[in-house]
Amino acid sequence: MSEHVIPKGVYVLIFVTLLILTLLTVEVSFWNLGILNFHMAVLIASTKSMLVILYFMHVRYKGGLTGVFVAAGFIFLGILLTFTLADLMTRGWQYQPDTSAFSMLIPPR
Amino acid sequence: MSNGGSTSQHNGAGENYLTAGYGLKSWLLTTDHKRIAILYLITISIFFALGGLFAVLIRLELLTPAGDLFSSDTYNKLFTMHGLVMIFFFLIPSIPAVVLLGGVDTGWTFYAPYSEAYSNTAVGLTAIGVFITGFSSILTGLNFIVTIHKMRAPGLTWFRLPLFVWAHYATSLIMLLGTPVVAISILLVFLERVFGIGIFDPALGGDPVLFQHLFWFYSHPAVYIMILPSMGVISEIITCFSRKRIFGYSFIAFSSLAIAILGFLVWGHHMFVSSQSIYAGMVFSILTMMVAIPSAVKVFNWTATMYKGTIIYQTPMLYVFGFLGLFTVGGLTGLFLGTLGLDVHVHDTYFVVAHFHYIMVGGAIMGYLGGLHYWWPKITGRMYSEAWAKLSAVIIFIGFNLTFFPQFLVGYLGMPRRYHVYPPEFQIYHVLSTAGASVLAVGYLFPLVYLLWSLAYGEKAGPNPWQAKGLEWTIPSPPPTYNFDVTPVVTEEAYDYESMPREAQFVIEP
Amino acid sequence: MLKDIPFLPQAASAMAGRVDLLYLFLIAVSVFFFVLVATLVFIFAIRYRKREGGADPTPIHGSLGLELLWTIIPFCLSMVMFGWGAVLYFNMFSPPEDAQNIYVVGKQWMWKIQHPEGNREIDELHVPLGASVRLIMTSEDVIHSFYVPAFRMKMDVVPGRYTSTWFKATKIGKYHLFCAEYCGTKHSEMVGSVYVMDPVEYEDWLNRSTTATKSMAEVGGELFTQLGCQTCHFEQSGGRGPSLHNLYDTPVRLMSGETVKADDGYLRQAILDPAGQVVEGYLPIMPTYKTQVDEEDVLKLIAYIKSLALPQKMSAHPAEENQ
Amino acid sequence: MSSNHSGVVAHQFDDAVQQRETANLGMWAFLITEVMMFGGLFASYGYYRWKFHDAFVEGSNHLDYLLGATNTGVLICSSFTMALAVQAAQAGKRKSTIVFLLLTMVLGLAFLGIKAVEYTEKYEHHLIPGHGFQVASAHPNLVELFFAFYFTMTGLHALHMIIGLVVLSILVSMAWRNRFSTDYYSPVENAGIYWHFVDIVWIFLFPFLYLIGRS
Ligand code: HEA
Ligand code: HEA
Ligand code: HEC
Ligand code: CUA
Ligand SMILES: [Cu+2]
Repeated sequence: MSEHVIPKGVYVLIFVTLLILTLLTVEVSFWNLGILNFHMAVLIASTKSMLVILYFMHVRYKGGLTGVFVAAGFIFLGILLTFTLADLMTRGWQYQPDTSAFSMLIPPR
Repeated sequence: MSNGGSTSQHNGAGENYLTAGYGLKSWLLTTDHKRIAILYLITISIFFALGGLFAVLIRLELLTPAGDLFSSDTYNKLFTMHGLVMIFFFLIPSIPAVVLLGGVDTGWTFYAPYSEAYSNTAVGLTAIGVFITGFSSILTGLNFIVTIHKMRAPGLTWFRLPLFVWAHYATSLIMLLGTPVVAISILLVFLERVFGIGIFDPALGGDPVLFQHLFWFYSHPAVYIMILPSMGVISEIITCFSRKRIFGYSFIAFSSLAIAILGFLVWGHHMFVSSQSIYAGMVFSILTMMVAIPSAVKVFNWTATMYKGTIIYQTPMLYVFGFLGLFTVGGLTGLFLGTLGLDVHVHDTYFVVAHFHYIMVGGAIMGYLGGLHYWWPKITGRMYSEAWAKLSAVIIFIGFNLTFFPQFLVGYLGMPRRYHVYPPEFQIYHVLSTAGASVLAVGYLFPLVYLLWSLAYGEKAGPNPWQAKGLEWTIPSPPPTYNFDVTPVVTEEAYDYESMPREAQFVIEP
Repeated sequence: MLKDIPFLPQAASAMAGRVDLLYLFLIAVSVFFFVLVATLVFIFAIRYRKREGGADPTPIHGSLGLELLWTIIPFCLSMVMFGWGAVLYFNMFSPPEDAQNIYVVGKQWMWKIQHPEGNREIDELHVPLGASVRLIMTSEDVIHSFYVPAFRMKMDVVPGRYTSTWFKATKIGKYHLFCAEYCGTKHSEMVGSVYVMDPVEYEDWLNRSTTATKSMAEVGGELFTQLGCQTCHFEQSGGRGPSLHNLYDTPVRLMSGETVKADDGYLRQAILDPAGQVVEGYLPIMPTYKTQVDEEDVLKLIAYIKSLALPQKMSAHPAEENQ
Repeated sequence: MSSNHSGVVAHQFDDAVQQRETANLGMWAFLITEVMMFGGLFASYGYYRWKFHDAFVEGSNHLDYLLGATNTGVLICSSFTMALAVQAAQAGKRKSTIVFLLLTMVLGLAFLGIKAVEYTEKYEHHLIPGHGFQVASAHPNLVELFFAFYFTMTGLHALHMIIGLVVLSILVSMAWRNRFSTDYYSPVENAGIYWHFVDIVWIFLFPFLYLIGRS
C-alpha cells in the first residue's frame, strides 16, 4: 500500500483559496453584521482549517482510522466548548430577579 | 495443596526477567516492561500504605467531635495528602512525591480562588508536578492506543482481545483527551499567580466557576481511569474461576468505551450547587444517569458469567465477589448524587465520601488486590498462602463495610466533608467508622506479610497455576526477558475455558 | 439505642419532606438492585461451585434479550430519578414572588447576616415560621457554601457575584448551619445556628435585638448622603445622573442598546463599575465606588434604592405581609 | 518520531508500511491532545469574551490587524511549502525536499519576527499584563485579562512554532545526509502534519484575537 501522491496543482489551488479566505475574513469583520460577525469568523476559519486538514494533511486520502481520530478530536473539543459556555449563557434564564446581571460583576476586594 | 507446576516446562535453570542482571542500576534504568511493572507495583504499594497512614490519622482525629489530636491546619494537610496520594498513586506515582515535598492544603480539588489567594503553600510546585506527570500520562495513553490499533499479534482481532486490554484502551483514551485540559488550566493558575492576572480570581475579574469547569472536565473522566483497569481485571478473574467464557463479550467491551466517552459529558454533576446555571445542571444530571448504564450492563454480565459455570473459591474470586457487591453499592449511590434535588442536600457531605470510597476502595482496590493475587504467581513464580489470603479477604470486606457504611448515614444527616470538628450527635457514626478502619488496616497488613513471605518460602508456581487462558499463561513464571520466543498466533476467542479438557480444568483444590 | 442513631435528619422546611421521599425512592431502587445482584452471585456461587460430579461449564456467549432488558430497565428507572430530582431542583431555586430577602455575606470564617429591617447577626440566622425567605449571598474572599441540613438546602457563596436560594421553615427550633465548601483553616468552625421562630416572636426579636437601631435602608440612605451620591442623583430627573426613584425592578435602557432589569445585581454593578453599563442618555462620568464601600455597604445602598421604589413593591416587614 | 533508523524497520514492526502507519497514527493521537490543550484555552477565552464582550473589543482594537493578517498569510505560505516538501520526500527528491524545508523555515522565522515586532510594540505601550499594565479604559483589569489571553495563546502558539523549527532543522540535516527514501519518509510527513496543525491554530487565533468588534 503505497501513499497517494497528490499533484502539485491541488496544493496550489488550496493555497490560493486559503489566501483568499484570509482576505475575506478581514473584509467581513468590517461589515456590520452584529452577532453574525462572530459566526462569519468561525465559519471562515473552520472552512480554512478543513481545507488544510483534508488536503495539506492528506486526511482525504488516508484510511478511515485517521478520519476517526480527527473527528474524535473535534467532537471532544466541541464538548468542552459547548458545555462550558452553555453554563455561562443559560445562567440568566433562571427565574430569579437577581442573578441575570451578576455574572457581569467586578467585585471589590 | 498440590501444585499446578506438574505440567510445567519450567526448569528453573533459564534466565528470567527477575534474575537477568542484578544491581540497583540495572533496575532503575531498565526498559523491560515487566521490570517497570514490578517497580511500579512496589511504588504504588508504598504510596498506598502512606495514603492509608494518612487515612488512619484522619480516622483517629474524627473519633471525637472536638479537634483534640491535630490542629486544623494539620488535619487539612492530612486529607489533602490522603486524597492526592490515593488518587494519583493509581495514575502515576510521581505526583505525590512532589506534593509531599511541598505540603499542600487545598483539598485535592484545588478550588480557586482558595488555591491561589490563600493557600500559601506549594501549589506552584504541585502545578509543575502535575504538568510533568500529565505529559507522561499523555505519552503512555498515546503509546497504548497506537499499539492496540497497529501492533496486535496476528490473529488477535479486536474481538479476541482480552477485556483487560479493552479497559486499558478506554483508559488511555481518557488520558489522551482529558490530561491536556487539566494541564492548561494548571498553567493558567500558574500565570495568574506569577503575573497577578485575574483568570480565576474574582478580585481581578476572573471567575472561579470556570476553574471548576476545567478541573472537572478532566477529573470526572479521571475517576474512570481508576475504575476501568479494575473492571478489566474482574473480567479476567471471573472467567478463570468460573471456568467459563465471559457473558456478553462485546457488551462488556463496548461499555468500557461508552464509559470513557460519556464520562466526558457529565463533569457538571460536581457543580450542582456551585451557582452553575440550573439548566446546565439538568443536562449534566441526565447525562450522568446515562453514564451509569454501561456500568450496570457490566455488573449484570459479570453476574451472568457465573451462571452454569464451575465456580472455584480461590482468593482472587473472593475479591471479585467483594467487588461486585461494593461497586454496585458505590455506583447506585452515585445515582443519588446525580439526582439533582438530592445532591443539593448531600453534596460535600460524608455521603459523597462514602460513595467514592465504596467505588474506589470497594471497587478499584478490591480489583487491584484481586489482580495482585491472580498474577502474583506469574510475576514472582511463587504461590502465596491460600488460607491466609482468604482470611484477609474476609477481614478486609468486613472492615471496609464497617468503615464506610456509617458514613452514608452520617452524610445524609448533614455531616460536611473536610471537617475536623463536628457536632457531638454525629460521634457514634464516626466511632463505628474508626473502628472499621482499624479492622481494615489489619486486613491490609496481612497480604503485605504473607506475600513477602511467599517470595522466599512460597511453593513454586509453574507457568499456569490457575489453568488460565491468555497469552501470558503460556510462558514460564516468572516470564523470561523476551516474552515470546516466537510471535504467538491467536486462533481462538478470549476466555475459551469450556473447550479445555476436563482433567486440566483445575489442579488446585479450593 | 436505635433512637440515638437516627436515619433521617430533622425536617424543618417545606422542601425537606420532598427530598426525603426522593431519597427513600432511590433507596428502594438501590436495595432492589443490590439484593438482586447479591442474591444471584450468592446462588450461582453455591449452586455451581466446583464439586465432585458437578456439571461441566456450559458455554454461553450471551443473550441479546437479556442485554436489552438490563439496559432498558435501569435506563427507565434512572430517567425517573432524573425527572423527579430535576423538578425538585427547579423548585429549590425558584423562590416565590412574595419571598422576603435576607442578605448573607460569607467571610473566612464567619457568616454575616443582615435583615432588611436592619438587624445584623453573625453566625446566627433568625427566621419566622412559615414565611418564604430568599437568601441573597456573596463572599468577601473565597467560595463558601451555606448549608442547613434540616432545610435540605445548600448553595455555594461565590466571591464576585450574588447567588441565591430560598426556603420556607415549617418547624420551630434551632438547627445547624454549616459551611460546606472547603475554605481553609477553620472551615469546620464556620458553623452557626438557624432559629425558626413563631412570627410574633420573630417580630419581637426584630425589635428587641439591639443591633438594629435603624433599618438597612435607613443606613443606606445615610451612606447615600455621606458618599455624595445625591450631588448627581436627584429625586426628580435633571441631575447629572438619572433619578433613582422607582428604579428598582424596572427595565433600563443602556447606551449599548441593551435593555436590562434594574435588579440587585445591576445596582451592585452600577455602583462598583458604573462604566460597565452606562444608562442611555447619560455620560459615563459616575466614578466607581469600589474602593470606598464594602459588600455590606453595597447591600445597604441597594436596600435604600429599593426603598425609593413604589411603596407597594417594598414592605418594611415582609413577614407581616405573609401572615 | 518513533524511530530514526533510516530505511531500517525497528524490531517491533513487521514492515515499513506498518511502521509508517503507526508513526502517523501516533502523530494524530498526539495532535488530539494538542487540540484539547488549546481547547482549554479557547474555552476560557470564549467564556470571558462572552462575559466581558466590551472589554475584549477594546483590547482587540489595540492590536494591529494588518500585522496579524500578514502573519496569517506568511503562515499559509509556509504550510504550502511544507506540503510541497512532503510531496518531494514521498517522491524521493532529496534536493527539493531540502529546498522546501528551508523555505518553510524561513517563512516560520518571518512569522516569529513579525510576532516579535508586535510584542515589542505592546511592551512599549505598557500592554504587558502583570508588568505595569496601563490602558485608558473604564475597566482596565478586564482589558488586561484580554491581553493575558492574547499573550498566553499567541505565546503558546509561538512556542509550538519554535519547536517546529527545531524539528525542521533536524529534518534538513537528515535529508542532507540522505536518510530518507521513498520507503522511509515518515519523519517528514509527520513533521508536516504538526506544522499544518500549528497553522490551523493560528487560523482561529487570528480572527478571535484581532478581528473582534472591528465593524
Ligand atoms: C473510581 C471512581 C468513581 C466512579 C467509578 C464513580 C462513578 C459514579 N459517580 Fe462518583 N465520585 C468519585 C469517584 C467515582 N465515581 C469521587 C472521587 C467523587 C468525589 C470528588 C470530590 O468532590 O472530591 C465522586 C463524586 C460524585 C458526584 C458529585 C457529588 C457531589 O460532590 O455532590 C456524583 C454526582 O452525580 C457522582 C456520580 C457518580 C455516578 C452516577 C457514577 C456511575 O458511573 C456509577 C455507575 C454504577 C452503577 C449504577 C452500579 C451498577 C448498576 C446496577 C447494579 C444496576 C442498577 C442501575 C440503575 C438503576 C441505573 N460521583
Ligand atoms: C483510592 C482512593 C482512596 C482510598 C484507597 C482511600 C482509603 C481510605 N480513606 Fe479516603 N479519601 C480519598 C480516596 C481514598 N481513600 C479521597 C480522594 C478523599 C477526599 C480528599 C479531599 O477531601 O480532598 C478521601 C477522604 C477521606 C476521608 C474524609 C476526610 C474529610 O473529608 O475530612 C476519610 C474519613 O474517614 C477517609 C478515610 C479513608 C479510610 C479509612 C481508608 C482506608 O481504606 C485506608 C486503609 C489503608 C490502610 C489502613 C493502610 C494499610 C497499611 C499497610 C498496607 C501497611 C503499613 C505500612 C507499612 C509497613 C509501610 N478518606
Ligand atoms: C459625578 C456624578 C455622580 C455621582 C457622585 C454618583 N453618580 Fe450614580 N450615576 C451618575 C450618572 C451620570 C449615571 C448614568 C450613567 C451611568 O449609568 O453610568 C449614574 C447611574 C447610576 C445608577 C444606575 C441608574 C439607572 O437608572 O440605571 C445607580 C444605581 C447609581 N448611579 C447609584 C449611585 C450611588 C449609590 C452613588 C453614591 C455612592 C452615585 N450613584 C454617585 C452620576 C453620579
Ligand atoms: Cu467557609 Cu468552608
Ligand atoms: Cu464525577
